[in-house]
Amino acid sequence: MTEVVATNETILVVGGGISGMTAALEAAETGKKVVLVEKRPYLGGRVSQLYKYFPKLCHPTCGQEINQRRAKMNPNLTILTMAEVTGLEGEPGNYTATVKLSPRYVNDNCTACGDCAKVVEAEFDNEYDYGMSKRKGAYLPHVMAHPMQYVLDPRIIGTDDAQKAKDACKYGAIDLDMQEQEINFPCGAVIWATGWQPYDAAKIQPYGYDRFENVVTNVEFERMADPKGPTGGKIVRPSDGKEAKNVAFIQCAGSRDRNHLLHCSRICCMASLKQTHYVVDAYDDAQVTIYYIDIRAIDRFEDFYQTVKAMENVSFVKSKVANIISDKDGNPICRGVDTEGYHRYENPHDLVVLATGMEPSVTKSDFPVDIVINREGFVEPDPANGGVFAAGSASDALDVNRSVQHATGAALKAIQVVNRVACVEG
Amino acid sequence: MSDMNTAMVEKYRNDFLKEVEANVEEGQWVKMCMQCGVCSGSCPLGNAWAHPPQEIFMMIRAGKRDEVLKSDSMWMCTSCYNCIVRCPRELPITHIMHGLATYSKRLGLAPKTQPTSQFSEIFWNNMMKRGRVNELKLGLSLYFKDGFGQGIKNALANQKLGMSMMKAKRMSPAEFFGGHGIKDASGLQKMIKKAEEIELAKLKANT
Amino acid sequence: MSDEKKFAAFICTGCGIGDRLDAKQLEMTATRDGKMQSCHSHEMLCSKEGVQLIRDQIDNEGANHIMIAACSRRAKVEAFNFTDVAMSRANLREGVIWSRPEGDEHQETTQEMADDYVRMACAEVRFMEVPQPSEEQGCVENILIVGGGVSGMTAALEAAAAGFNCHIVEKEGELGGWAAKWHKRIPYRAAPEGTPNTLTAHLPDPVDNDVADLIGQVEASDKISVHLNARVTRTSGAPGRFAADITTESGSTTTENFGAIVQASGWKPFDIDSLPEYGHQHPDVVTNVELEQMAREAGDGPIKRPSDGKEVKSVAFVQNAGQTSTKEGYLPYHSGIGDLISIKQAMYFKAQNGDDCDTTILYDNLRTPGAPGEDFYRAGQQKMVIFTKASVDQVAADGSGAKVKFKDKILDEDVELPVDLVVLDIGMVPNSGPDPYAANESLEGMSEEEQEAVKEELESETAVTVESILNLDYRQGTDLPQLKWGFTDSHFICFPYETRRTGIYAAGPVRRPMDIKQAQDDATGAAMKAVQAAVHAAHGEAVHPRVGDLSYPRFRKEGCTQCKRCTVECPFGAINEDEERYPLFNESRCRRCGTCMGACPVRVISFDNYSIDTVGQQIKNVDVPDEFEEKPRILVLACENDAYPALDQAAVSGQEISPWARVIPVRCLGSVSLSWVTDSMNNGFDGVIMMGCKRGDDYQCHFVRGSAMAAERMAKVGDTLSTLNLEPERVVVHEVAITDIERAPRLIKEMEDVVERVGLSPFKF
Amino acid sequence: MAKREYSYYPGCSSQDGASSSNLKRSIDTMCEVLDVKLNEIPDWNCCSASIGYGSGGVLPRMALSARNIALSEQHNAGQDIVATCAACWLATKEAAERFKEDENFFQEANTALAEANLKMTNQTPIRHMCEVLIEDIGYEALSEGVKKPLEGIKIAGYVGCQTNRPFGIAGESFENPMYLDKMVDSLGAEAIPTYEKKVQCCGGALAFSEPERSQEMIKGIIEAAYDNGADMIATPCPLCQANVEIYQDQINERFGTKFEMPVVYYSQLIDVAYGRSAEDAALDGQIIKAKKLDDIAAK
Repeated sequence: MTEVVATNETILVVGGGISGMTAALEAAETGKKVVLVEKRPYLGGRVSQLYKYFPKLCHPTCGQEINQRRAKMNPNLTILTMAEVTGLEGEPGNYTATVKLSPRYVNDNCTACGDCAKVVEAEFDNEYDYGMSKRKGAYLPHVMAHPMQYVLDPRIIGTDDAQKAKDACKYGAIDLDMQEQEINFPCGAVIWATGWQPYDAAKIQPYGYDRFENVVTNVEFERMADPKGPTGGKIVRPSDGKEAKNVAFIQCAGSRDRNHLLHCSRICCMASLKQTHYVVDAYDDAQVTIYYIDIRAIDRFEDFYQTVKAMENVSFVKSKVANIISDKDGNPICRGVDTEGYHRYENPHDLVVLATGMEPSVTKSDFPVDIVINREGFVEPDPANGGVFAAGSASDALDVNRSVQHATGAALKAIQVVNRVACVEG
Repeated sequence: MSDMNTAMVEKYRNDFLKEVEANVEEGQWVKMCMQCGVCSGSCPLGNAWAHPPQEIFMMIRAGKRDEVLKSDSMWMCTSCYNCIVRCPRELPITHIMHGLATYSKRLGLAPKTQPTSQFSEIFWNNMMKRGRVNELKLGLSLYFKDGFGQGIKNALANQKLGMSMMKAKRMSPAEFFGGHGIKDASGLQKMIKKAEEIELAKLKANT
Repeated sequence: MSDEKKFAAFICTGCGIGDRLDAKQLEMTATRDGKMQSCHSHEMLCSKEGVQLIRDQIDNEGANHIMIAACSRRAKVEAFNFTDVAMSRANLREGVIWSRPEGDEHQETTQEMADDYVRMACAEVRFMEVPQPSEEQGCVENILIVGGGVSGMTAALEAAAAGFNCHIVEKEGELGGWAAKWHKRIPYRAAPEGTPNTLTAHLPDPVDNDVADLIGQVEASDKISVHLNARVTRTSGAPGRFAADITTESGSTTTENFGAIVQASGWKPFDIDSLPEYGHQHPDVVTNVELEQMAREAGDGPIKRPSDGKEVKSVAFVQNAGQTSTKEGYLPYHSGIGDLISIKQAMYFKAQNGDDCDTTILYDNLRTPGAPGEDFYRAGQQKMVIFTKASVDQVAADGSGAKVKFKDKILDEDVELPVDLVVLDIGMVPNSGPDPYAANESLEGMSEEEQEAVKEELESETAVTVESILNLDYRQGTDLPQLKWGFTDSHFICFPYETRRTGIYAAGPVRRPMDIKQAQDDATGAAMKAVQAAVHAAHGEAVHPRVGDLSYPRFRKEGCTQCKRCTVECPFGAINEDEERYPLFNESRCRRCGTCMGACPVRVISFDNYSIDTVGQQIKNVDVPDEFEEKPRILVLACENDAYPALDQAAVSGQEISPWARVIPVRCLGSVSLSWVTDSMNNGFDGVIMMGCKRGDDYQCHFVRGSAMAAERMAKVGDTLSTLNLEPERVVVHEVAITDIERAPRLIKEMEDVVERVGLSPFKF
Repeated sequence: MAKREYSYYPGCSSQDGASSSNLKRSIDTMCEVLDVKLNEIPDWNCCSASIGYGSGGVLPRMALSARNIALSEQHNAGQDIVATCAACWLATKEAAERFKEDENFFQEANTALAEANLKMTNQTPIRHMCEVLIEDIGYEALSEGVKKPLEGIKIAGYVGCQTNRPFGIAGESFENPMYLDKMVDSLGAEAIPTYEKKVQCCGGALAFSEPERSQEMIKGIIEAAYDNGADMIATPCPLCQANVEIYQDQINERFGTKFEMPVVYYSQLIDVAYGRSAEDAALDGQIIKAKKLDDIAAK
């Protein structure tokens, strides 16, 4: 049984993405006890699936390495992975959290040697690559995963594979009898950092994501650019593996749209400008078209936009693409009207990337506590939320930098609550 | 309603936009357009539009009253509703196009020889007579809208079509003599008259 | 703990180490070559029993220096977390068995590799000390906040709510900054849950200015002291023991001690008068800043035209005036919030001048991001604010009123629009002090004479135009270094509060343009970091990125030649000079990167757990086979933050790494001493590869300049090699990212090829 | 199974001697086999389709639908209004929705209705016959009654515009509705789910006023059916059916094509699959004979 030592001076952080990690680490490094609860089997969240950041074009894993080192070394921090907060009761300074722990079927003895994966046969879609690759039924979520421990897919439990995995482990790290468990512990303040998920592109029917192989989402494209990703970093078409040199980005795919998300997802313009670099860097004869309504390069990011705009092989079309059709060779054809001066177009591309937006990963009904959200489902800063503070993109569509900024502030908000508890209890 | 035609409109002022809001079906939505162009790109007859819907919305905002109301663009609407379902700002574009057409026709600004405009009028009159459409007469009126000579030419061009329709019992010469209709045609006509009165009274109040 | 060093070695045979390597031999290597007093093997050292074995040796046998030969130092950190001893780790798993293929033909070289790593780790720990915190630490639960605008006040209130005292120093006679002057603020919340998406749904309106309320809270707080009409005239010390002179207009100065500092010095409006095409000289052309004042003065009544007092019935908003252009005299960036401001101000006219006041926003790319932003755009449209995509050519006088010449980009035509009033959306310019490195950056690539000229020019210009905010008495300048365009922002995306002056955090629009909501979020974050810096300083611990490191630079004064390289090259301005012109280390300003150590030509700077010897002795303890064995040795000095993890991941993902490589992680390439390179050459190494982070404008070095410093220093290493009669290509510096999982091993292979080509080193004995 | 009853709005083109009289005939047969009773709205009037706007303002046009709704309330109380024509369904449903959204407008419509001595409460659901098939009967039940599976017929399901937008069938995508394909499958024929022109506009009423432009679109619809190897096109919309079928000669002349693609209604497919004769299925109303259907019907 997992046991968590906590008091009402403990800070509970829900979500182990970049915002949750930041809030947890900032609080823990200030000397506060923190319990970090993450649904996935590893920390890092969506950011761990990104190849590069805008505007520096540096690698998220770089900061992740530092954050993971901070996490490993900090005795104030308790990390629960494969865990979800299912209940939260009480008031600021005196909450009781209920956490459901899903079985990993692997204990701390795991050395990440990988012997279990070698013997397991069953393969599943790899969620780390958004299903674009396969992984074994016993797997290390990714090469930088923290905790650096394997996971057994629950779908192999009860099959021969599970037993094979167990037999292969020299360290007694596989425990097939692990059960789901529910634990309760006290905490004084809660940081809600449950983050975002990509909007389901299949719902954007005119773009045929569900019908055309060569229409992908920006998060998938990010995996394609990553040398560790499903294509080994090659920008190629899913349908035939052909080099994708003529690439279109469709902005506001699902954002600013009453059929989908009413809000602007803020990051997608910059993400596409960044991904344009991937294409241009990959091929000398690359051709990129960005279809947009407004390019939202905010404040200091303007020069990043200007740099891409100045590239000869990149064109910007002020137009929301009306629909995509596919020709016989699998080339997606974007159809629409360039609104600057009214020009109709029907442009074939090798690959179309949908700049799908961000939606909150937790819907209203899934919050374990009554919380003030706006109509888009983001948590609003509101006194009625008591000792629960949103951090990062649970509060709005934010980029990494602003998420971390916001999460750092959220850590202080939580510290204020537990410090008050400490004062009262002396 | 010629007084309405002389309304002074200043460029990039909201006069015309407000006129559209008041008098055009669903006109209050025009201001909500964010110029993404998805309507223009979605139109099946798009290439026949001198000014596609999103541009018309911009023209309304820019006060281009004559260019909009005299345009034949909105008469190209096939009522396919692609624009409506795709519009990210929920503008009922099909209806606005219909509304602009109605309004321009009422003001007498609609292009006189625009075929859809003419057809639409023929259709309405045909329907109003007996409460139901008489397809045969509708067809014939359409053929002869540009005079007798052209009518004969049109009829001949479609002769083969007509013959096969009759053969399939999907067109009946009997329709020429009376044909289908409702019992309470006069009730219907009174009702429509009343509806028109109500609508025109509002239009007048707005000018 | 006694001063005597007692060494114990531990070898893990798990994860295949025992299968692939001769553990007995490793034990012998540790005790015989490595001089460990005891050596213990365990089949799973990270298990409870294994950890207990180590613990027992520490607790019962007095071991205070331990060498663990197991997996990478990045793995099982939680298990091998012995903070009371000096510890080194030999990377036998990722570093040896996972990066070498199985098979008899490889056995000999693989074992040699492992033996070397054990020798190296033993040597390292032999020269390590158990870090003890500096005696410098202090604990001042007092935060200095420079600037009394929304950011400063928020930082103060948030820090105070966490129990810290604060002093706000504000140069004006009242709190509130620009925001206090605004008529209303942009709504920071989106439409509430359940709001339908209809034409008439109620969407958030501009919010009443609540700055007065904020001022009230500040004034009511017994933890916040406010100094008005005041400036910080001198700041000395370090986190935990800053001393600041606060001087008021009247000339009186008080000195206070602070644990940390928040700089919330705000912004100023761009001077649009410098661009005559915007016609600001005309009374009916105003800036958005001026309009706030006009709207406020109008109360809830109509806003009047300045030229003749006529009620305004038509307004054009010119977006991005003087912004987003690389043209001379323009701001190359964007205020980020100008479109939201114009929507808000257009709504003023709708509310105060009536629905018949026409408002046209001439925008290029409308930036209304997030959920609140897009809702506010809709709210503006609902109120019949007109948005026209346009490029504005000119704003000109037109009798009373003004005329805007623009191209309507949608209708593709040139337009002249006469209006009663034109509002210019102007940009935000940060209120920063002089950039300590402005001169250095513009000097790159110039001759010495040119450099002198530029320096003089800059200094004279700086003295005239930019007043210092903090007046730091640091060797490296008076103020926070800037990122670009005067913003004191962090360069790091993951670490927005990463600062180059430890314990001093910028907040609000001095960092980057932002609105009130973001400034308040930002100020809360900065307050968090300030509180934390004070706490770390109290414990004598390093802050980010080497959080908790208790070591700090120790300095052997008697060997120092006063060359000043350490004081110049420290990326964090941590080192001052004392009266005798020796370096004066300020430990709590130090980030423990070791750049000073790498800079020191006479090797007098070291850390307890990281020194010239802890690395140099590793190099010397590599067993270099004589030339007849034809087994080259390649030294890899890898940055522990990026290159070393890349090599680890290469091993995890099954890439081969050259059997000739011996990898030593370094804190930063900036800490690399030239002596390590010459030592390795003298020891018969055939090649040296230094792997550091990206440098230049988009640098990724966690210590800012470390990687760049190393590159500069090593540029001269060719001369040294020539004097030794060695080929310059034997020493290379590479930029390696953490994602270079395939490339990093390839770079080592390339060096193998170089050695193959130029031959083995003649220095093998 | 209890007989289902609906208030039936057939529309002008379904009348005897009108262009989709065959639709009505096949619907009647279909309702027989599916045990559905249709009660025609007495004295129903034209909806003015989507072309009346040239002369009719919005209130007059909506009043037309109001009259039908009122008559249905009066004579077929409690029964859902069911239309078989896309335009009729759309116009009626749109009117009903607008009356619901705007109380004022609703009152105005009733004021006009009073002139014809009518009144509506506007509580009646306005449904398309396809909704009845999908939601009230279901694909499974539809499939169970098949006597002569339509084996060997490859059918391009052409949904068109107004059955699909702006309301469409619940749960179906505007861009790629699958219900027609599912129906085709239920009847034992082979559907072409990837038929890319399934929601392409045929020109609608503009087939009359803008024949050249419309016929170019129709050409694309037929071409794609050929490209997908279709034996025939099936559609739920009378105007689509007419436009795509009857202009093939003119298109062949204009574009030099050799089209001879049968275009049938879903109801005709059901009739034949349920074992009814070609005449009951109104296949004699085809201008281009649907030979493969005729053959099965004759078996």
